[in-house]
Amino acid sequence: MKKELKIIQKERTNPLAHVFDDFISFCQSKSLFMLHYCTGCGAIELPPAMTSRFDMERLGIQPMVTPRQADILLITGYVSIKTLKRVILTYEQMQSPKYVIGICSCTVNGGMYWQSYATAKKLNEYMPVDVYIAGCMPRPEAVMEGLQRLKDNIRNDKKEHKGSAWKDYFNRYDYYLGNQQALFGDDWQTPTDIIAEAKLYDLETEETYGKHTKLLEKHQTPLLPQEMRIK
Amino acid sequence: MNKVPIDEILNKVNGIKITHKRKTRIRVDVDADSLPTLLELIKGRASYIHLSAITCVDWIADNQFELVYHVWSYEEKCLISAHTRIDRGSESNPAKYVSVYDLFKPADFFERDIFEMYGVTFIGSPRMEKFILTEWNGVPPMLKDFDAEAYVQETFKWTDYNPDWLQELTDQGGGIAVKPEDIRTAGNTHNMSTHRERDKAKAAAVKANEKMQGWKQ
Amino acid sequence: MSKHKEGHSKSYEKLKLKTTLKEILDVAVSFEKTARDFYTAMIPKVSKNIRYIVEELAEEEQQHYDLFLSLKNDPYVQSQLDERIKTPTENHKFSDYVQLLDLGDNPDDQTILQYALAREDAAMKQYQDLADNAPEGELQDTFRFLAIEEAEHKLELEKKYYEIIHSGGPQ
Amino acid sequence: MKKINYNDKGSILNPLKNLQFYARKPVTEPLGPRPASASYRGFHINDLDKCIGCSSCQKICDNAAITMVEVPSIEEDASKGLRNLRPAIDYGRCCWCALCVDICPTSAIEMTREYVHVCDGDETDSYFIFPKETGIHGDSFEKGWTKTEDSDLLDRARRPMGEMEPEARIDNFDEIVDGFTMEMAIEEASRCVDCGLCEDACPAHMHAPNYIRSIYEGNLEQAVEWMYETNPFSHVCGRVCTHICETACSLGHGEGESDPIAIRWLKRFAMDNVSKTKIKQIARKGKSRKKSGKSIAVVGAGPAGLTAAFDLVKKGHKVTVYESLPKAGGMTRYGIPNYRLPKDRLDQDIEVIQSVGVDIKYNVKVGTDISMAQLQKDNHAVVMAIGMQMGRSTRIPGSDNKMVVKAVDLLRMIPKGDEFNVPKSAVVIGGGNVAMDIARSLARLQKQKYNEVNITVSALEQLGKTFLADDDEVIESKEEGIVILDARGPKQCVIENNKLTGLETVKVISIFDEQGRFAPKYDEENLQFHEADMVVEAIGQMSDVSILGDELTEELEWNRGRIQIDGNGATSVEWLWSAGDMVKGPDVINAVADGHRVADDIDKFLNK
Amino acid sequence: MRPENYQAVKLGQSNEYEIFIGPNHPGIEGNYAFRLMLDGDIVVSGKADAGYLHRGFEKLMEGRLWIQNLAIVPRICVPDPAPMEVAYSMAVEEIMGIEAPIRAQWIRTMQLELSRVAAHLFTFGGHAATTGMYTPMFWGVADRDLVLDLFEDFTGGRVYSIYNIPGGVRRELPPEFLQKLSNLLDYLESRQNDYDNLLFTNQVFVDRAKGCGALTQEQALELSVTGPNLRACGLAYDVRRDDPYLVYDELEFDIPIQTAGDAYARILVRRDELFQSIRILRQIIERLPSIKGKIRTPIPNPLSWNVRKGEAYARVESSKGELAYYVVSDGGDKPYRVHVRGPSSMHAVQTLEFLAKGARLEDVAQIMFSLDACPPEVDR
Repeated sequence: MKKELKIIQKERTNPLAHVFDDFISFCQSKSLFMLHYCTGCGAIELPPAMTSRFDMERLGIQPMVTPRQADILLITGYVSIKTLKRVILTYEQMQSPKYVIGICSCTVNGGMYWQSYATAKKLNEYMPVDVYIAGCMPRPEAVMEGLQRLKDNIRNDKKEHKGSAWKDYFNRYDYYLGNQQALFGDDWQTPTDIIAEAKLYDLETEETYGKHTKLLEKHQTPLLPQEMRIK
Repeated sequence: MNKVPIDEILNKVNGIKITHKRKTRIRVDVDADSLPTLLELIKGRASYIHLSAITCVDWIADNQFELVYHVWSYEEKCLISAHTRIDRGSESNPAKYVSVYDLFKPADFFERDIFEMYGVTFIGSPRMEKFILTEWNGVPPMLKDFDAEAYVQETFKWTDYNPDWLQELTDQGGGIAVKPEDIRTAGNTHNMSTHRERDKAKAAAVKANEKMQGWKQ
Repeated sequence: MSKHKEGHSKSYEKLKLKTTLKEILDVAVSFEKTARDFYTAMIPKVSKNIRYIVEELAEEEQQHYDLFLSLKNDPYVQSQLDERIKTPTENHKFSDYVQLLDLGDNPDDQTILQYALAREDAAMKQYQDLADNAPEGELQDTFRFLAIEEAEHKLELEKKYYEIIHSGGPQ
Repeated sequence: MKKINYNDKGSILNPLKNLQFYARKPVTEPLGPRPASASYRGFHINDLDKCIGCSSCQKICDNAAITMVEVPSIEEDASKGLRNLRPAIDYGRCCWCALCVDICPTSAIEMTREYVHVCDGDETDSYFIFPKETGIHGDSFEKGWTKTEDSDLLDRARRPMGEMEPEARIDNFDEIVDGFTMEMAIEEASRCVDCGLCEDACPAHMHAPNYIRSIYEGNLEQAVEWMYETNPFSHVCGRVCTHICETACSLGHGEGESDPIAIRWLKRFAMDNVSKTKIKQIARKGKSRKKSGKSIAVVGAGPAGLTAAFDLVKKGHKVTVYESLPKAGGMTRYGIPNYRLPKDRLDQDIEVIQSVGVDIKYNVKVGTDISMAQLQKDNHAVVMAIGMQMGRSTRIPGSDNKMVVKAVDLLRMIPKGDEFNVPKSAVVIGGGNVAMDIARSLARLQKQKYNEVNITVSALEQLGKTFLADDDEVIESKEEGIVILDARGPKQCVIENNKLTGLETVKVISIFDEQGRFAPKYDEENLQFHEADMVVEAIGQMSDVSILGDELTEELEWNRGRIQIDGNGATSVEWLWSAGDMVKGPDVINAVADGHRVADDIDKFLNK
Repeated sequence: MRPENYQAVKLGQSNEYEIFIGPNHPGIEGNYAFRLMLDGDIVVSGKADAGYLHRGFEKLMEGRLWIQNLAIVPRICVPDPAPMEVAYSMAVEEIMGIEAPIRAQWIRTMQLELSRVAAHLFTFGGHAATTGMYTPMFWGVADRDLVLDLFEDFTGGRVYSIYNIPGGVRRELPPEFLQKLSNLLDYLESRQNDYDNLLFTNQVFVDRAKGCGALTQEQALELSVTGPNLRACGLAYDVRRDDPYLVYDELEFDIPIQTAGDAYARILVRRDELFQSIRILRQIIERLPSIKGKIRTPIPNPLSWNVRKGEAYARVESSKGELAYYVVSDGGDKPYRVHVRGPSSMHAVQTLEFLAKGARLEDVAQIMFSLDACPPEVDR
């Protein structure tokens, strides 16, 4: 289970800081972009939720095509190992604050593919999850409820620390990386430098580092800028 | 075009066994050697031009793979399923067969699929490479001797639930009795009768016995 | 049977003469004591496998004895009797059809039970008669109470009889 | 269907058509969950009282989502087929296919129309639910998918068992039931859900699910092998077992018409269709090659004694069985009439047991021909399994007449072939299966001799409520022309001039009190007289423990008239064990179970 | 190890370069990827990259009881799950030698046609979206949802009905259902004009779709293209008519064809098919009440159900094309082998690769959607 971790935070002296925080989380909760990535069968209930019948836009949520601009990553059901790699890449590319919603049974305990050699069983081993929506697959109404729950969590984050699961990825990067390495092999690496980001955001803890990050350092090859040569 | 009865064409192939299963289904069994000839014949002479599927069945007990070519004729409105068996091969010497890509383009997909899932190499197939399982390093997963469930239990962790109601039950002396995994470890749903009663009765007997030993002495 | 009848009438006469509750209870206590002693004396005489029946009978008589004794010394005895009389135990008359046999030297379980049944039956009927003939009030209540107690005891015995005798046999 | 004009390039004014949509009703639904349809497969509920813990839902679950949890507060009763296991569902696996609903034998588990469950990332515990009458969040929702007759996955009806017509069976002792054909047996066997409740309920814990499965697969030898693992009296039990297993069977718990599997008949079927030589081979399986050099005496060649002997011989010991009668089988031979258990079947069971190496000495009465002390001296251990062979008498007036006989004695005479005067009319006192056995046996003899049946059964117990005999027995007896007078207590046997003329009975108003204990109420006004040449008493039996001798009787501890034994059948005397009816009450399968227990314990004791 | 398709750009020969489309890309239907070698914005060659949705269905099915597979089969094609159930049930029935009662067959037919309606409505939206038109998607999805409401009504599930069972169907239709269905059909027919105006005769769409991804009939046959895609090339071939199953031989319907073989022809075929399905459903509404009787032939207790030895190849016309199940039983309680021949496995790999060649980059997405390729059918 999640341990309470000590985060070294900069001293905030401004008396209006809290008012400001509240305002920011209010704004954040009112405008969310959802990454358009259907990882599994639950994606079939997203079009109804997005379009006129259930109309996600009234919650201020819209699909977005690139991860860089998206706030919400919806994991719609099972993730095969092959997809999981891409999902992690995508997740790391997203800008903080970012939120993950696990839809369907499969994201919790393997779902109906629990026997399958090709799918990951527990999403929260590989990335922190904000909200789960039960169902196989959940109806659009349930998806909408889940999104509202996420909005509430973001809105109340400063009070209850519910909408900040993403910080956990930086706080305990070693844990997530370890699980990823166990599945993809020791030489697993992504182009995003999570440790540097954690330092930047002041989110590093003693659990950010560990033997897995050491292993990563050993294998990591620098990511060279890509050349595009067009004559 | 003069219509030649399909049986007549089929019978040109040596050692063929024809079973008319129903109006639109014919099953033929041929030797591995004659199968390409058969396909060529039915495609060329009898308008069986639509390769519906190629299936591989792993008959591990016979140490054989069965390849089934389902070919449909738009004119005859009939499906011929051509069955043949090839040697299952071994790890060092994987099973091999000839490709029918020249005859049927879609064989590319099906043969590649069988190559990935069963490890059968089709000689002459244009793309004998991984497609779906590009990031899979194990044995071809569809082989009967690959135990997916054991692999899963070994590789993945399950969510360890501990809800309040379960805690309550455990405090009362109950709790989890039969996990779903327990009944599946036998590999067979039919050896999984719970023998709790019998075990309980035995335990009770042991207890009673201990008590009796007391007054016996 | 004749032997028993005689005993019945004798005790009947004895009780008829008593006029107070305490006196009656005294006699009842002595009866229970006799019964208890009778069964206790019988214990070693019967085969060990059925000894438990006699032991239980003796035990029950002892309980009765204790009950009557404590009642005798209870200052609120009257209210207790009233309470008990309100809910009489019905006589189901099963024992009417159980033949009374001679106990003999080496009685078996059925014989012992039958004997005990008959004995309780007789005691019950005797108290019943006394109650019917006594003047209303304390005396009648006491006899009625005793009759109920004996009826209760008899009923318990009947159950035991059924459970022991009416059992067994292959499917 | 309107055809499209492909060449129509359209008008520049086409976009104006969109104006019409302002007049249309928007399709957007209000926020919040809509009510789901009437058969929606939403979250589960479970009626904990209806659920019997059979785990069928767990087995049918394709996603391994169901865990059985033990709920200590729920009553558990193996003989009734009630376990205190209840399903808990993992919504991290479930796919809401409702197969669990459709297979549930008691329709306990059902689905509601509730479908919204959302939780925070660290609350996945809420995905593992214990369904009760209220759903996942404790709210009551209307029921969604419930089992209907169409969706029920179980076959509720038992394959009918063919029986001889009453006219055909009344004048002979031929077996009444026909037995299954292969087809019927497979169909019947296919109904089994493999819950194991029967196995739990069976005193000998016979592997019923396993042999039913083998029968279903057509592998009868395998089935017999399963049987012989726990029961060397499978022929006998296949015919006359009390089949507690069928009471426990989860299919029998269903609502409405739902029959338990005919486990007993399936056993009979498998045994009848495997050859004797094959059975002998099977029985020998697992026999120890090594001789232990220890010898054991078994007193009484009934099911308990022979089972113990069978087990002990297989463990390499030398066993001698002493039987006072000329043939083995005990009550199964001398208590059960032929039409229920043909004696050739019993002979076969015994032959198989003997073929394993059990030595039976007939016509040796322990206590007179050989003393217990002698047995103790000659053997390392002795098993007492003499059963309950003495009949009880009502001892009502007149019961000492010679035409008042005990049922067990009479039943013993028939297979022995002893001559006796078949009465023209008879009254049987008693309402148990023994009473039915003797009544029906006498009826057959009467039919043979006088071509008419004149038997009355008079029982204390009330038909359909407290009656002791099986319903089948009562129905069949009535078919055979036997008059059953229930709720009548015997008053006296009427004797005139030293000759029995009949039985007088009195009406029983009620027989048990509120606690279910015996407390009969008689109505003395209601007397009835039944004319009879013979009165048969079939009220109860007891064991002839006198053969133990006074000394041993004194040495042993007793428990309410029976030899006190521990859980394994050991008595308070070190070398003596006791098993079967004499310590456990009358029942073949209990006797067999006892035999196993005793054999195990003796083996343990001897190997100490 | 980084996934290979992370690196967006790679050095190619001469002026060619390779890009990856997918798996996370709005122009890809489902979770699928496509590697393209481009010269400018012209595709030189394309290579499909599948397996993102691979769950090992065929392996999973070998490990589950015959009846347990009912829950898993619809997952193979999410937008059109009903034909999966029906095909699997039909294959098992054929091996067992039983037949579903006639009423069940009618209900199944109704389910299949409703599913086709839903799938086609969904495809209109998807196809239109790849040309930048989002309104048809909003409409199509909303209208499809009305069909899903009906599914929920009679099967208990919105998307995955799990309604068929070898031997028949699991539930009788709820009361008034046919009336509801009839109302829905009325509504859908009334929408025909709207859709025509919005999409099928919309010049923007027509210009984009016409000539895009054109297949000749010969090419289509060679690539084993089936379903609406084949019919768009002028061959009136439909499993429902040519290898009839259920009660299709008792129903009247036309097989719409187009000859151009391009994206526009394909979507027109689907449009016409949608209305043919409505025609079939109207006939079912008319006939079904008069067909009385059971809806399920009893099967043995599913926990101990051994299907006798044998094999069957059951073919069904799904909204995407010819769907087939090859089921082999060795007499055990689980299938020995199940092979799913998804129609998209032909469309999404070889056909797509073939059509992409020479197309412009912006058309690739349209070609894929116009083929109505369903990636899970490829991956299984």
